[in-house]
Amino acid sequence: MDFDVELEGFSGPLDMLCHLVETGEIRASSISVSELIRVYSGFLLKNDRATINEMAAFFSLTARLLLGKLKSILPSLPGTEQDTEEIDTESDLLEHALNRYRPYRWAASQLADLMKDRARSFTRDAEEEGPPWFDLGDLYSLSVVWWDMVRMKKERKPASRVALEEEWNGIPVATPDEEQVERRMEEIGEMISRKGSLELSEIIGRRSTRQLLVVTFLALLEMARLGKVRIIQEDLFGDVRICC
Amino acid sequence: MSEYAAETPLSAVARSVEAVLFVATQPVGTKELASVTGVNEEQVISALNEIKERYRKCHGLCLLNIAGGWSMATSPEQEEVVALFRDVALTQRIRLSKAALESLAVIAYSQPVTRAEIEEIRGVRCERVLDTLLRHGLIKVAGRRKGSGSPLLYRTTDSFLSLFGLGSISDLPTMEEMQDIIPSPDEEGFEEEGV
Amino acid sequence: MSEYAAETPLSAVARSVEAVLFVATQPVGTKELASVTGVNEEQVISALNEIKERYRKCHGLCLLNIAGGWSMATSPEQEEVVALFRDVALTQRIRLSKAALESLAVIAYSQPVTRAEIEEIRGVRCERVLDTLLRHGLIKVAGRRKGSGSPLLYRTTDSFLSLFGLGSISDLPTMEEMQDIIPSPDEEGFEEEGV
Repeated sequence: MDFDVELEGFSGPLDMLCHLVETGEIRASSISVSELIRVYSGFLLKNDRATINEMAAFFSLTARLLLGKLKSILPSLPGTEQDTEEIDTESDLLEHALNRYRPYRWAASQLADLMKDRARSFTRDAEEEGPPWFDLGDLYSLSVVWWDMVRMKKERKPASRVALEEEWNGIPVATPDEEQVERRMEEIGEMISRKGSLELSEIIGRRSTRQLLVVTFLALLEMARLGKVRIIQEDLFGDVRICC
Repeated sequence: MSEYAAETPLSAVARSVEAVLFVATQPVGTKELASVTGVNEEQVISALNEIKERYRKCHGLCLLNIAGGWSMATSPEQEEVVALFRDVALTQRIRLSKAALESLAVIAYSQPVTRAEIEEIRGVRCERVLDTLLRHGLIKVAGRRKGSGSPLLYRTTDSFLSLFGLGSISDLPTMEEMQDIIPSPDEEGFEEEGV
Repeated sequence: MSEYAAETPLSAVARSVEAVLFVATQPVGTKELASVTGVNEEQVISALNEIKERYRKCHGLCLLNIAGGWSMATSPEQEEVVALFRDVALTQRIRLSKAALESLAVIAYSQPVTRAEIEEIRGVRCERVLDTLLRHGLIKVAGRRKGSGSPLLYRTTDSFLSLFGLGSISDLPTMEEMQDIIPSPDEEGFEEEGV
């Protein structure tokens, strides 16, 4: 069971707000929604890992907060009677959200520590299949597993391997050999178009793995077959030259 | 220490418990240990303490109390050498993002809980995170909430406990403890809305 | 023996060797042990003797020299208790691995089904998993498919139904019912929220 914790970046606008409050950059009681939008969208724009999804999530949060504010300003809107008496300004709204969120944020960091500690001890591998283990009788797990396989099947991926490799971004996804050959063909094509011709030893390099060698040869043969390159060896045992 | 600084043998029960835990591939509960070794649960517990103490003092192993049972494992001090032997590079370790840990925290403390409730607390959507947690058996669906839309309810699993080295959910710090620990930036406002 | 009949800790090398042998699934040679623990082979051999002696005197474990390497095992005196535990664990194991759950799901939803068909869907072989499921009485052989090779057909059993709380196979959750937690394929490109 090899897990690791990733704690870079923020998990959302509330996380960032907590950080800003804790570092004293913002006072919890005086944040406005507009300020939150300004600061967090600034963070998202600067951070190239931000996705459309994160943006959407953020705007949905701010929309909800603004709706709450609108309700408090316009008592004629439906659903105002019950919950707007104490929460009547936007900073109250934010502070409320923040206070509800903070204990969990702290708990998450505790979990991260627990996981790190636990990862230091190793147990023996089960002889059959590794973890995780599912409770027998857990109907939903069974069902999720099935419908998931159906979905994978439709996408023509073998179920369990793909699920594991794509989900855990710690493990690289295996690339099928054909794809590697195609990619290698592109790379060689580029090298040749830059230099005109190449020695085989230049393409292979000194520290090639066996797999890279095989892929390179297949790529060269295919390129020769397609008439994209010519392969010339002038002397017996001499270097092989590849040119357009 | 003299040449005769004799090592005290573990008690007979402790030796049996040790052998059982060695072959077990999952945590074993005290009840099961008792039934297999033919003694009562108190004797098992004292044997477990005996082994635990001995391991702590003398060995490269340790006992873990996980998911309601006991497991034998390598001691944390041996982390490096075992990682080297197993060839576990840090890059091979699976990552749980901050978002995943937060969602797990919400589920662990408020279970059973719906997705909407988790999102409400975290302020972000979390379909994707829940999907991954489900797929890896860290959480499970535990029925539906009655009422409008009857949304699915989530709970943590035993795999969750073993990943975090917890004997049970009650081993987590309580919400009260958490609120005491978290510094409140402004002294006034800390109304907690029954989570 | 005096109150202070102190337990001498194993040497640092012995503790590391112990941890490595504990997690090893096959016998480990002294050369490999030396390289992993960063000492020379003589030191490893003396550490092995130290562990062996300690186990013999005090523990429910032992070291075996097998096929040119070293293995940790339960001591011969614990044979009975270990055998008993193994029997109990085999029949009472109440949790399934991911592979077992997948195979069980295929059988539940597509029964009657042949092994080849299960393997086709899962993309991996599953003889052992089927054995496990059969042994636990979750599935049964229900005749043979007519045609070439007439392979065995598998079905779930009544004890499967009662374990999963189902009245009948038609009560299995449909795709629509599970929709909220199964991401649809076309969403995938966008969803990148952590984990």
